[in-house]
Amino acid sequence: MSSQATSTGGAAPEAAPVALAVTGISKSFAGVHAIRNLSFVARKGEATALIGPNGAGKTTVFNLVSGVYGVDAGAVTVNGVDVTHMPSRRRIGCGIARSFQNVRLMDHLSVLENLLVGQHIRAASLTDLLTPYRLFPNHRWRQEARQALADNGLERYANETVSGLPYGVRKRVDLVRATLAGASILLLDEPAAGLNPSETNDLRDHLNLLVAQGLTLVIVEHDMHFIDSICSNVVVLNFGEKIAEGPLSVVRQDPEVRRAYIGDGEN
Amino acid sequence: MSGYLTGVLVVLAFNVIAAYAVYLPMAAGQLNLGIAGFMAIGAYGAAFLTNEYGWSMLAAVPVASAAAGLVGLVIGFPVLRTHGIYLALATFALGQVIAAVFLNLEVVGGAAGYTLSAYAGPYVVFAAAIGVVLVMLYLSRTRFALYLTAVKSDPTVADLMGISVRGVQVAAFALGAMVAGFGGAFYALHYNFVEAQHFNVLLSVFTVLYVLFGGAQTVWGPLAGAMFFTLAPEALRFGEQWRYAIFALFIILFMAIRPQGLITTSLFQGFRRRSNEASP
Amino acid sequence: ADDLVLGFLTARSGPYVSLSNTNEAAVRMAVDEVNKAGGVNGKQIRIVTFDTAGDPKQAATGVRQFANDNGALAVIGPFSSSEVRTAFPVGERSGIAVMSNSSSAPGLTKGFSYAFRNTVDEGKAIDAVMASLRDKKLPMATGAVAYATDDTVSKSVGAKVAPELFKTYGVELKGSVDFQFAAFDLSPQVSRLKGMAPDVIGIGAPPEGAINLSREMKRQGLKARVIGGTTIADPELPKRMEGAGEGLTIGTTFFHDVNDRTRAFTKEFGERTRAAGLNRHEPNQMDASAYDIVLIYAEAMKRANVSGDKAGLEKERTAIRDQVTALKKFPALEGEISFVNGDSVKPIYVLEVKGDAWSLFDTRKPE
Amino acid sequence: MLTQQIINGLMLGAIYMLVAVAFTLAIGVLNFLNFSLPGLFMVGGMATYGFIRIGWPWFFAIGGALFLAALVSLLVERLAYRRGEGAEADVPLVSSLGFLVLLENLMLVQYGSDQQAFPALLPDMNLRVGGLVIGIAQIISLAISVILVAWLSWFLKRTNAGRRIRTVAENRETAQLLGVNIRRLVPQLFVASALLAAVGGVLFAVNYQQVSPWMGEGPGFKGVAAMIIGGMGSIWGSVIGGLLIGFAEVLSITFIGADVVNITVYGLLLLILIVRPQGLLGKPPAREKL
Amino acid sequence: MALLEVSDLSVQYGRVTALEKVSLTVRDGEIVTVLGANGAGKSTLLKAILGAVPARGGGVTFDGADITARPTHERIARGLSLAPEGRRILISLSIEENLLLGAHMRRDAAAVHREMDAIYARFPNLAERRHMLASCLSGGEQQMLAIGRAMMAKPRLLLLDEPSLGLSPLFVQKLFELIRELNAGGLAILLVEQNTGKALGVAHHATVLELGRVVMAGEPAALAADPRLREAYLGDGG
Ligand SMILES: Nc1ncnc2c1ncn2[C@@H]1O[C@H](COP(=O)(O)OP(=O)(O)OP(=O)(O)O)[C@@H](O)[C@H]1O
Ligand SMILES: Nc1ncnc2c1ncn2[C@@H]1O[C@H](COP(=O)(O)OP(=O)(O)OP(=O)(O)O)[C@@H](O)[C@H]1O
Ligand SMILES: CC(C)C[C@H](N)C(=O)O
Ligand SMILES: [Mg+2]
Ligand SMILES: [Mg+2]
Repeated sequence: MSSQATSTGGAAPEAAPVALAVTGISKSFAGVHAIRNLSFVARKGEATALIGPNGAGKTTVFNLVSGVYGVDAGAVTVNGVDVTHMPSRRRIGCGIARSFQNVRLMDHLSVLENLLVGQHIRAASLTDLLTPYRLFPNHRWRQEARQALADNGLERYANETVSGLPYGVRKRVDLVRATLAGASILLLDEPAAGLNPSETNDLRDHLNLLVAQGLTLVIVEHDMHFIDSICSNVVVLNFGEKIAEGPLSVVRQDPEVRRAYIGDGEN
Repeated sequence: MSGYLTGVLVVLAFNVIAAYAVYLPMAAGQLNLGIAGFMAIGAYGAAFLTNEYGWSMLAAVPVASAAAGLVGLVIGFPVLRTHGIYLALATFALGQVIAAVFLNLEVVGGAAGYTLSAYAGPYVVFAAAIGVVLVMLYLSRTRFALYLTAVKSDPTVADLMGISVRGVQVAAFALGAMVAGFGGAFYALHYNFVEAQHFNVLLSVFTVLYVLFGGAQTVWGPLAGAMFFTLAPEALRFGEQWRYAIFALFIILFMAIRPQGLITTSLFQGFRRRSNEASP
Repeated sequence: ADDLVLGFLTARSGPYVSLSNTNEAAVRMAVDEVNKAGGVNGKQIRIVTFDTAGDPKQAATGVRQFANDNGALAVIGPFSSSEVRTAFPVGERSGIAVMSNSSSAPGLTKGFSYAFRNTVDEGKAIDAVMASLRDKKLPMATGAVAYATDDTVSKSVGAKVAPELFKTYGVELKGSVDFQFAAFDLSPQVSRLKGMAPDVIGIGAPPEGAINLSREMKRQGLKARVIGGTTIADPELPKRMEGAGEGLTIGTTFFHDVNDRTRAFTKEFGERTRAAGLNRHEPNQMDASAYDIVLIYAEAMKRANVSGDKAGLEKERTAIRDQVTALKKFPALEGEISFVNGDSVKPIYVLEVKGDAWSLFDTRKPE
Repeated sequence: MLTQQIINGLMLGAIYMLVAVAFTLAIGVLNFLNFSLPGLFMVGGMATYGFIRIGWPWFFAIGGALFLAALVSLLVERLAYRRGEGAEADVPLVSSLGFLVLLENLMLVQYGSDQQAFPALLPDMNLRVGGLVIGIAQIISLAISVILVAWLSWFLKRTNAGRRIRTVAENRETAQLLGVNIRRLVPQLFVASALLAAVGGVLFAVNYQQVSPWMGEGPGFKGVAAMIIGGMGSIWGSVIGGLLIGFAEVLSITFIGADVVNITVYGLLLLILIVRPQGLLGKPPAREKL
Repeated sequence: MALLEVSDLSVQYGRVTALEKVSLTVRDGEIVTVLGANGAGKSTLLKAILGAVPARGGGVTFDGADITARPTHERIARGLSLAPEGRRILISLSIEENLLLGAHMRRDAAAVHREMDAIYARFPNLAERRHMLASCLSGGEQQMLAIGRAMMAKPRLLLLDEPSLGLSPLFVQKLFELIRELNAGGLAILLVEQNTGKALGVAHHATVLELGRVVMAGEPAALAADPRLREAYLGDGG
């Protein structure tokens, strides 16, 4: 496969260590092959994009990596730990957190409380569980969540219930929640969808900051400009198979990618 | 205190305990319509231990409520495979089965019921209810309560956040069962008599009603609901044979006007906002 | 405290209303009679009522209220066995006599000194029926039992009382069927009874159970004499069965057509219930019993020289209890009443369904 | 005797079945645990009795009772269901239970707590075939149930109206956005399920010749059990569930005793829910994809 | 001729004012686009036009008739149809049933089926899975279903709330082709989009909302040239 060549060819001698490795995974739903023998890696401190046409299987990859479904075959390794057979709820403990394509916030909770839930993995001891944190207005968990909101310009929503928020705000809260797990790898499913161009720019800056801080990002996104400005490596899926991999500038020239995904409107 | 007031407050105390037994699982999204079954376990447990083994109340009550909690734990695992209305009906069936088992248990009197000699006076009952309220208030300030709501809101996402959804659900169910058992134990000890027929569906359903009526959004709702449901029929004694009809009509009209229940989060939010403004 | 206060626990709402809400008419009738005749020790009797709605918790509250707040000397009621179970302990602790007019489960007064029931054990009622059948040489070679399993009284009748009596009277027990208290469909039970083809069927059930059983027996074409005790002694039962229960025989403690006194009572009762707009105008055993409880208390208060003074309340309550305990052959409406171990001993009237009415089949006085 | 018992079970099941279908409409379709249905079942029987007692011919009495039940159900829709929109999902059940208590107590005040004898509409409502007794009312109710059920399942699957109903069941707000007139459709559903429940009550009264303020509770709760066993939303499931409950009840009375009826019937319900949470014929609920 | 006339429309959620005196006109055969940041009130505007949220003030006229007080279903019967924000697919119905639901008010069964086939031809992802439950569709496929369902109503004015959300670049291209095509066939469209450039590219008229108020309106070309708009919505101001 040509993509294989590009990826190895593109790797610098001091290639960063692998944070997430997906090896030969497959998944089918009721006879439909959603993912076929897919392998790729995401390197530490880099942003990797996962792109492909609608229904190519990108979200399914996230679901398999985070353990929503089990794989039919293959293996998933997170920070050196084989998580293939680990229950979904424990994978976050290996340092992997995600956001959701169809934003999934907890409607019965306020924005702040949603973020507190996001911290769970770092506050999982019995003491944390039974500390009456709500009695202390400045409890550190709350401080931290407020700070995260402030950093994203969302502080005025802290005590709102999430159901009435505009889509874009919900989207950003979802993202902040994912970052609060303290994970080293973030899986972001279409983070820019529904944001207008200027908001997308803010998001791009924010994500670049995270990458600079050493976080590993895997991003599913249809906005090529956005990907271009963040991701060093791009994996292209079609019908559940990898059809190309490499830097966006290279991948987007691939005729198959153009035919199946980009079309000829974009450059 | 007048005898009447004492009697009414005792009933209130039991209703409050029962309401919290329903509230705990409800906070995690479970509609438990079998709470009476767990009360029965606590009641019969306390009765049996004090009667047959001469245990003191101090020993019998914790053991009896733990027994109810344990049954909740063991049954919770399979039963919590179901969700929503299915869960409501599974617990409904569970309550029926537990009551039917006691109805046929001749060691505790079967259909004839079972009398106790140990006695817990009104003040002991009040203390028990206040204890339950305090524990619930405390719990409501912790992460545990947060996770209950998280699991209710979106179990799939809660799981991906690392929360043991099953663990939280079973814990809420079993703790609710334990609180029910606790109330049941005191019920038996106070009235000196238990019969399986008392722990019927309607008891379960009415207890659920207290909580929904009071408002399930906050920890104060069950308290308010139990108070209303205990005191309103008393206030309606003038209605003679119309007493319960008026009562029912009132419930209907109230819920039509205020479907979210007596006590809601926004009620507190208004309050919180004001206090926030005061302290910048 | 010029009046002598009696507390009266009744059910104006809840599952027993139809049986219980007429009791008040009987109680008031008795009080009016006593007061009109000069009262007790020169004082008038005054009734305080409390609606329990058939709920044991409220019954306990009621007794508490009577004892602590109303300065009552004794308590009439509560109605059902379940309420009695919670009311008796409160009465005992408060030192006030509580006398139920309806509860008939076995052994409820055991262990209490302030607890009384002006009712007879179902065993005695059915014994009376069996004895009458034997005396009149009616067929009773084989028998079967049908009973409600989830009700104290019914179950004790079905599981213990009737089988033991069958043995005593040499009736061969072919088997037993049971049903739920609220059962509406007794077809499987009757299908089984049909297979047993008994001469008599002992029934432990509420009146509804007896009606449904008789109906279903008629539907499936099973002929046997159904016999029962006070649980199904409803004055309107024959009418409610609409021709299904011909020959059904029960033992009970009241019949309206025994003597002038019962006839006068029945007439007056009818007037009072009509005036009160109630549904039933024929007194049942529970009405008669409630009436007699007032008379019994009046007698006990008289004998104890009760004054109704608040200061001596505790003593007077205990004195009333002692007088009731000692009461022997008191000439009441229902017949001569004595108390043994808290329960009353009184005549039993054996009644049979003929057409759409009860007819007096036999009267059996206690030995 | 066993044949008779099987007939008994079938006939009892037929009553549960009708109630189960009523519940399926309310719960499976509207997602509303409507506790007023046992009350409407009772209204069907009690009001027919009441009207007959004041001298109405029986068919007017039945019509009047059905009308009354439909009317009450519209009130339930207005005061319980519609008002509960947007609040906690369980809220409408509170006021629906309020309706049950209200209806029972109104009947209690009017007719007392006693079971009342319902007059026989025919001299003998039974077929007698070679020693076996079969209730005509039960056959009618069996036939009504099966026909209704077949029609309903066709209707829900194949027609626009059926799709509208299923949309409302899944999401009222979306239904509204798509132009479903829920202000008309939902009341119609309430009337339909009330009529089913009330017809069940009438058939019950005719068949067992008895009515009481509490008559709805037993068949009501067992009807729910039947619906769940069969699989919520599955109309044929209600039929199977109803029959299964009927048989479980009759057979345990026959072979073990009535004390275990609640254990077997509700134990069966519990067991099925644990082993197959969606019920025998039900489909597991579709879950939103991440 | 004005097909849709929104005048001084105000909407409030509790204490939050979502729309304040918003006016807007869509003429027959015209594409109008509404732009604005998150929370500007775009979705609220579409829902208010449909009557799914109550108006506090102002009015809506459709095809010459004042529909301000009319219920949603009646407005849809008159020829409005919405592909809503968040897709609102019915996951317990099959894909085909979802499409048929879009046409639930129509009586012309044959035409409905022809239309459905046309939609399948346009969205092959849907055609392949037509009898599966809609819950199994990917995000973008759900978006296609929502658009297809709105088209099934055969409206006179199609309301699209961020239709390109989650679609691949190729499909975004196809979507805008579709919008042009439908419009060429005479259909009026009210389009809410974050893809400002593309939206301005197809529209005949544009309106910009900010905090529930109209802050700009006019020819797309003029708006596209406006520096304020470029900064805020085309992301190339800084
Ligand atoms: N739970 C499931 N059951 C059945 N089919 C599924 C399931 N999950 C995914 N699929 C199928 O697998 C395919 C891939 O879906 P996936 O959601 O991964 O696509 P995607 O690449 O994220 O697309 P998009 O860009 O539209 O979000 C789709 O065709 C979808 O129908
Ligand atoms: N159901 C609701 N309850 C309370 N407030 C709401 C509700 N829906 C919307 N709002 C508020 O109304 C305002 C406008 O929201 P709307 O969804 O219309 O914005 P939008 O322009 O569509 O945003 P986006 O681009 O994010 O979709 C926002 O401030 C939002 O918080
Ligand atoms: C009428 C009744 C149900 C009262 C019954 N005799 C009892 O002891 O409870
Ligand atoms: Mg996706
Ligand atoms: Mg929007």
